[in-house]
Amino acid sequence: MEMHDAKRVEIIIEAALESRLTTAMRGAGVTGYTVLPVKGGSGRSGQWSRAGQVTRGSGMVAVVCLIRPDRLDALLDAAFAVVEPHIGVVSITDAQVLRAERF
Amino acid sequence: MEMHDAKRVEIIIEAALESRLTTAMRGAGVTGYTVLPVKGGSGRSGQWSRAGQVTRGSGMVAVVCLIRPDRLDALLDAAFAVVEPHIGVVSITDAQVLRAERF
Amino acid sequence: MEMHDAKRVEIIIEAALESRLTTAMRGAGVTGYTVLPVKGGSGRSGQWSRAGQVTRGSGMVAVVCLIRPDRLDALLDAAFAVVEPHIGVVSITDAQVLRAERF
Amino acid sequence: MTDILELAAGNLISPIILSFVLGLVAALARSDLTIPEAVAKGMSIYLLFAIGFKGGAGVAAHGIDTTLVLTLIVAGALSFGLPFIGYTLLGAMSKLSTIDKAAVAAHYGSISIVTFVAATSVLEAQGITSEGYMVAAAAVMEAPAILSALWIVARAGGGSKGTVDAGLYREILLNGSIVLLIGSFFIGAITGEDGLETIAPFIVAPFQGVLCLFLLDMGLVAGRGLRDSRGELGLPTVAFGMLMPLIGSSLGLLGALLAGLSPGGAALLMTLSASASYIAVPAAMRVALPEARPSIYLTLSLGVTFPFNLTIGIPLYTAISTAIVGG
Amino acid sequence: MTDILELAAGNLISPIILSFVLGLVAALARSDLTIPEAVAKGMSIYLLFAIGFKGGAGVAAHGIDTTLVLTLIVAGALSFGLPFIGYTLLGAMSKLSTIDKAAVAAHYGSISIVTFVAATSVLEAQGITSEGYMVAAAAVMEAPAILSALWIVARAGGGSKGTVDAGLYREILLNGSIVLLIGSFFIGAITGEDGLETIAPFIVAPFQGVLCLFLLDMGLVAGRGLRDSRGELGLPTVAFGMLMPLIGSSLGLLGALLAGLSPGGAALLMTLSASASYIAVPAAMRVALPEARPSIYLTLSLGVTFPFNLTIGIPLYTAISTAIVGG
Amino acid sequence: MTDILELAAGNLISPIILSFVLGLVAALARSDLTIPEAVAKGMSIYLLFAIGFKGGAGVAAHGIDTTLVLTLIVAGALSFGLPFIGYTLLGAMSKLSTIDKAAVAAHYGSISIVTFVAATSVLEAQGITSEGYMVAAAAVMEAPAILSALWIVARAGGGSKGTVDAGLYREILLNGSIVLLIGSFFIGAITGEDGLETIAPFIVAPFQGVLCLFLLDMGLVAGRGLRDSRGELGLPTVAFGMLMPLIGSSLGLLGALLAGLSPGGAALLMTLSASASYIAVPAAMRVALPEARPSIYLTLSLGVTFPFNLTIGIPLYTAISTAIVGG
Ligand SMILES: Nc1ncnc2c1ncn2[C@@H]1O[C@H](COP(=O)(O)O)[C@@H](O)[C@H]1O
Ligand SMILES: Nc1ncnc2c1ncn2[C@@H]1O[C@H](COP(=O)(O)O)[C@@H](O)[C@H]1O
Ligand SMILES: Nc1ncnc2c1ncn2[C@@H]1O[C@H](COP(=O)(O)O)[C@@H](O)[C@H]1O
Ligand code: NA
Ligand code: NA
Ligand code: NA
Repeated sequence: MEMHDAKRVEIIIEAALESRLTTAMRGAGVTGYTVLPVKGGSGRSGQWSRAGQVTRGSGMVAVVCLIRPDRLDALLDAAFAVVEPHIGVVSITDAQVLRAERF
Repeated sequence: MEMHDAKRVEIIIEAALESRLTTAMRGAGVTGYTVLPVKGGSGRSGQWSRAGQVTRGSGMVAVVCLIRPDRLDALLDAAFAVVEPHIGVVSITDAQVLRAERF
Repeated sequence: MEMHDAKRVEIIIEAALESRLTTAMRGAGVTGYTVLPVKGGSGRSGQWSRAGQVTRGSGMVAVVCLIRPDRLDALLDAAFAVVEPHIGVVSITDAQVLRAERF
Repeated sequence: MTDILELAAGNLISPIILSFVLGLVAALARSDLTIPEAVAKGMSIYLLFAIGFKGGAGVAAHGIDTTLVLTLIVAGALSFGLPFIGYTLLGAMSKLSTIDKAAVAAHYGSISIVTFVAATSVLEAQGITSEGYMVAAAAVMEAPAILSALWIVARAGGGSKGTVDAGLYREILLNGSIVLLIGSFFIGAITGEDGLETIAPFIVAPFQGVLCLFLLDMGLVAGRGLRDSRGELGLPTVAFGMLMPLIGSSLGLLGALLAGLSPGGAALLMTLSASASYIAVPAAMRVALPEARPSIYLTLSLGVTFPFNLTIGIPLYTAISTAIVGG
Repeated sequence: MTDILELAAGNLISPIILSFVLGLVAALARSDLTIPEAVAKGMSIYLLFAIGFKGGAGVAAHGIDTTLVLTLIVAGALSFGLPFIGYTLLGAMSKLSTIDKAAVAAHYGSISIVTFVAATSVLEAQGITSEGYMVAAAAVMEAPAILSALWIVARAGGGSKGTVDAGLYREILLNGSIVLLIGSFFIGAITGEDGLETIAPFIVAPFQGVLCLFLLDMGLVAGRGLRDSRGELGLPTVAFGMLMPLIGSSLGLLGALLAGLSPGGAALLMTLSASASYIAVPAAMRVALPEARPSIYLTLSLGVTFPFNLTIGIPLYTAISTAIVGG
Repeated sequence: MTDILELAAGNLISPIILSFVLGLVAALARSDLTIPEAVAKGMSIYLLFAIGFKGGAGVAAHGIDTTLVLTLIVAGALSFGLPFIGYTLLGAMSKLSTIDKAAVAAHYGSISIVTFVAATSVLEAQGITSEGYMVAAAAVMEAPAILSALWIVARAGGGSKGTVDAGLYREILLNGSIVLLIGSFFIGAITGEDGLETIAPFIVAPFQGVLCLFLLDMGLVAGRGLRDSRGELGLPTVAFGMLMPLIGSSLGLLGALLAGLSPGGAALLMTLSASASYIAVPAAMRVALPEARPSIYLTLSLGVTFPFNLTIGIPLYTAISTAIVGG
């Protein structure tokens, strides 16, 4: 099976900012991503969970984006502008993908 | 802590095909995997979200599979046969696992 | 964009043990993690899914933790003590993160 | 004619229709109002269970008359046949691909159970009775249209790479809605009036209210679909979404006359024939014809035909069936 | 005897039982019918709240009689004691490991609240009254059996690597069902008939209907469990799943006579003793005895004993208690 | 005075309040009792739809009187104005940062719809009528306070890095609660008594019961919030959470006199002014003022002010308004 190098970017961000993030990503030419629900978490801003929906309106989501390595910087710049003033984390992993024409 | 090399395969696929994919995986000898719910996403076939369940029956799922490197090809062949005619993406990451006897 | 080396640890564990795991992680000085819901899966203990909630009380969760490489061992020791007697898997991936001061 | 218009007007300002409109407007205005998926699915299970049970209890009360078998045969034939008409009509009216046309056609052969439910509400409000086994006819009409569409594609050499396997046929025949509808129909038929009495405060009294909230959600989903697929549907395709229900209901009326249904039953068979699926068929299409575009078939079914039937169709079919069958 | 059979037959064609059967059949036929987890949990919260509240309101109306304390003591003793009997019986009947036997035994000492709810419905339908505080007895019986099972494993040197910590005891004692049942019991007892009246259209009128949908879900889950664990349960183990409720209910009857319960209360205590947990105990087992196999204990509890009690058990216990206690 | 105390006592032992207390106690005791998010959201949609519809139907029945416009203007002014008072008061009482103070102030200018719903229940139980359009006043008061808070921060050079864009204003104005409340108000107003009758078994009869379960969930969430933020709220801040509702309700009373509301309407306007948002405003704050700490504003609103209003506030405001406006 032929595999192609790619980057897997995972952005954990407040749900209220999801559409702003994906709009910014599209602005940077990134049209492929997947949004996963998040059940709870903990970080510098404390601990929270969906069951005790009190410390954060509507929780967080994880946005996963597989991208060609040469487009990583554009994506990170766009994403960072949205994430920066807010809580959340951004991580990047080396990956490989099938069906490269899709990325 | 002793760690062992492995591959982490992540397959994002329509929920309607989940059982076909896992059946194919079992057919290729892969019995360990985890299915994560997906909240929304965007790709060549457009954008969708669970809230506006209109553009895709019952959404997508992410199937994550940790596997010994030497069994990767068998898994990818089996998975690709199911995914190929449909929308969705397959990515592979180098990983390490504890408790190697489980894989 | 400046990136910093990190490890991405993913622990798939029964939901009933989630709070024990996160307590152990905090005990090892790890305060940042994200918990994702799991929809189903399969492993040595058989197959299960949220829809047929019969073979496992309240299902499983995936705990994702981004951590500085030098703190990996402390995390794995703490996590392993909780996971060991139970079903579930632990995987580790090399990653990079933005905003290193958060980790 | 004025009668029909009056009926339609009266129908338009019911809480049910207005709830749908509210959802539609909210979605088009991009409000973040949403009904959780689990709650929407819970409501649809409630509606299927209630409508099936009441149909069964009705059969228990009034007995099975000789038209039952005839009705089911006619219903199956309509579901099998309508896709061919739809496919041909689309060929004349639009420039869609073979696979897109077949997928759309499958939707119009199958049915929308909520449209059916809304029609029973309208009949009830007007004091028109109908055969309890019409819910069985609804169940019978869910699946055959899918087979017709697959057959059309195969014959046309459409060359879909989709998956047509034994699993697919099981999924189509044993899909949740069919099983629940038929199952609760039998429970109603077995436990009869006594059974109905014990659970009436659950399945009868609050029914209209649940239907309102469900239609609110339908409006939200339809509105989001319309917004997302803006521009993809050409005018001819939209016209098809209003013409096809008229053709479907005419054939439904014919079938009803053949089977010897009452005016109420005829109105329901017309509604079923006019309605387009938006759950069972789309799911099957994703598996069997993945190249077909949901932005075409779902938007047409949910964003055009569903509101058309809800507002204009149902009162029209009721008026016609009362005039012709009841005459 | 014919009385019992007639009762059982009448019970069998109630909407409640048939809904369970529908779920079972759908799951065994591999239909994709499912009730969303959130909705199922919502219904179980509704049932617990309603049954607790009504029990409390009943106590407020009829006062606490002297048997209350005795009943709770007897209930606790049954929950503590039954696992020892179950463990011994399993030792004689099956080849399960020590840990599996202990885990199964824990389930049969504890209770299934839905079985209890179904029994109250049957009593109501037959016009048999029962003590409102039986819901308190149900709550008391949830946890002790778990302690017995842990003690059995420790004594047998079973060597589970599971986690038994302070957190576990809190989870067992303060698990959601117990807290909700006891809490709503107190709310009902405090607000009494007035309180009941304000919320009766919510917790009384639609109760039977919600129970139907809930049992539909139970049938689906039980059916999927049976399908998945096909072959894992040997015949002797299945037999245990029907014998143990008979032993449990006999001891429950003895306890009821000791405590001086009414025929209705006795039928409920018999049902509680005969029923097997499928929520609280499995959760505790996953933490404390992870080596025990859910495919054994859950399938037995949910796939064998639950339907057994629902169909044969409850009418039997009711008939016996009316004959013996009411005599 | 004794009247007020008696009212408060009677209010305290209602199923509604006790359900809230049960949730609070369960969460503080660290029980795992939880109501699924989807079910809680479903119940809040139900409550909003029901309260909006009933308000609209009330307007249809009694007609729009001249005070409507005045009431809406007064309501808007209260929502705009209260944050300035809150901000100043917090400056005097606490050591919170500018941004924290502004965020808290926004919550108290806006409203809690559940507090409003609870107040209508209390009024109903006492046979006090109120203007149907008070739900429109509630909707009007949701958003303006957020603008005031943003303006305060901008003026104070608070320097938040948050996102204030066109999307934010749309989210604030078209947030789900406002749209649903206003939408169902219009549906009720259009379909009137007839519409209400068809869905009354859904939105009227079981209303109190659903409210109980919803308040159980509110208690759970409030309790978990209090537990998590233990220590973060100083005593002065907690005092603010009880003082501010008194100030708010006084201004609400003034506004009601200005607008010429009935005693019932006045009690509701007092309640709205006294209540603090815990859904719409927190969501907006996460986007616009991310530096503001939810552990302060949410705990204060949900853990202090909400229970204060529920137990002491509502009976107090009702008594005062009946005495002063009704006098
Ligand atoms: N080290 C980490 N690993 C994984 N997720 C994290 C980490 N730190 C923070 N998060 C997630 O990001 C959210 C906000 O974190 P923070 O900005 O540190 O308050 C948390 O609730 C977690 O869901
Ligand atoms: N580059 C990507 N990164 C992550 N997920 C993707 C990507 N492209 C597609 N997806 C996911 O796969 C689904 C189908 O994509 P497509 O086949 O491109 O229409 C999308 O809805 C996303 O959930
Ligand atoms: N190889 C694997 N890859 C991904 N997830 C796995 C794997 N093996 C097990 N799991 C997950 O861990 C759970 C328990 O596995 P086990 O301990 O093997 O029974 C399964 O239900 C899966 O969710
Ligand atoms: Na049709
Ligand atoms: Na028992
Ligand atoms: Na306020």
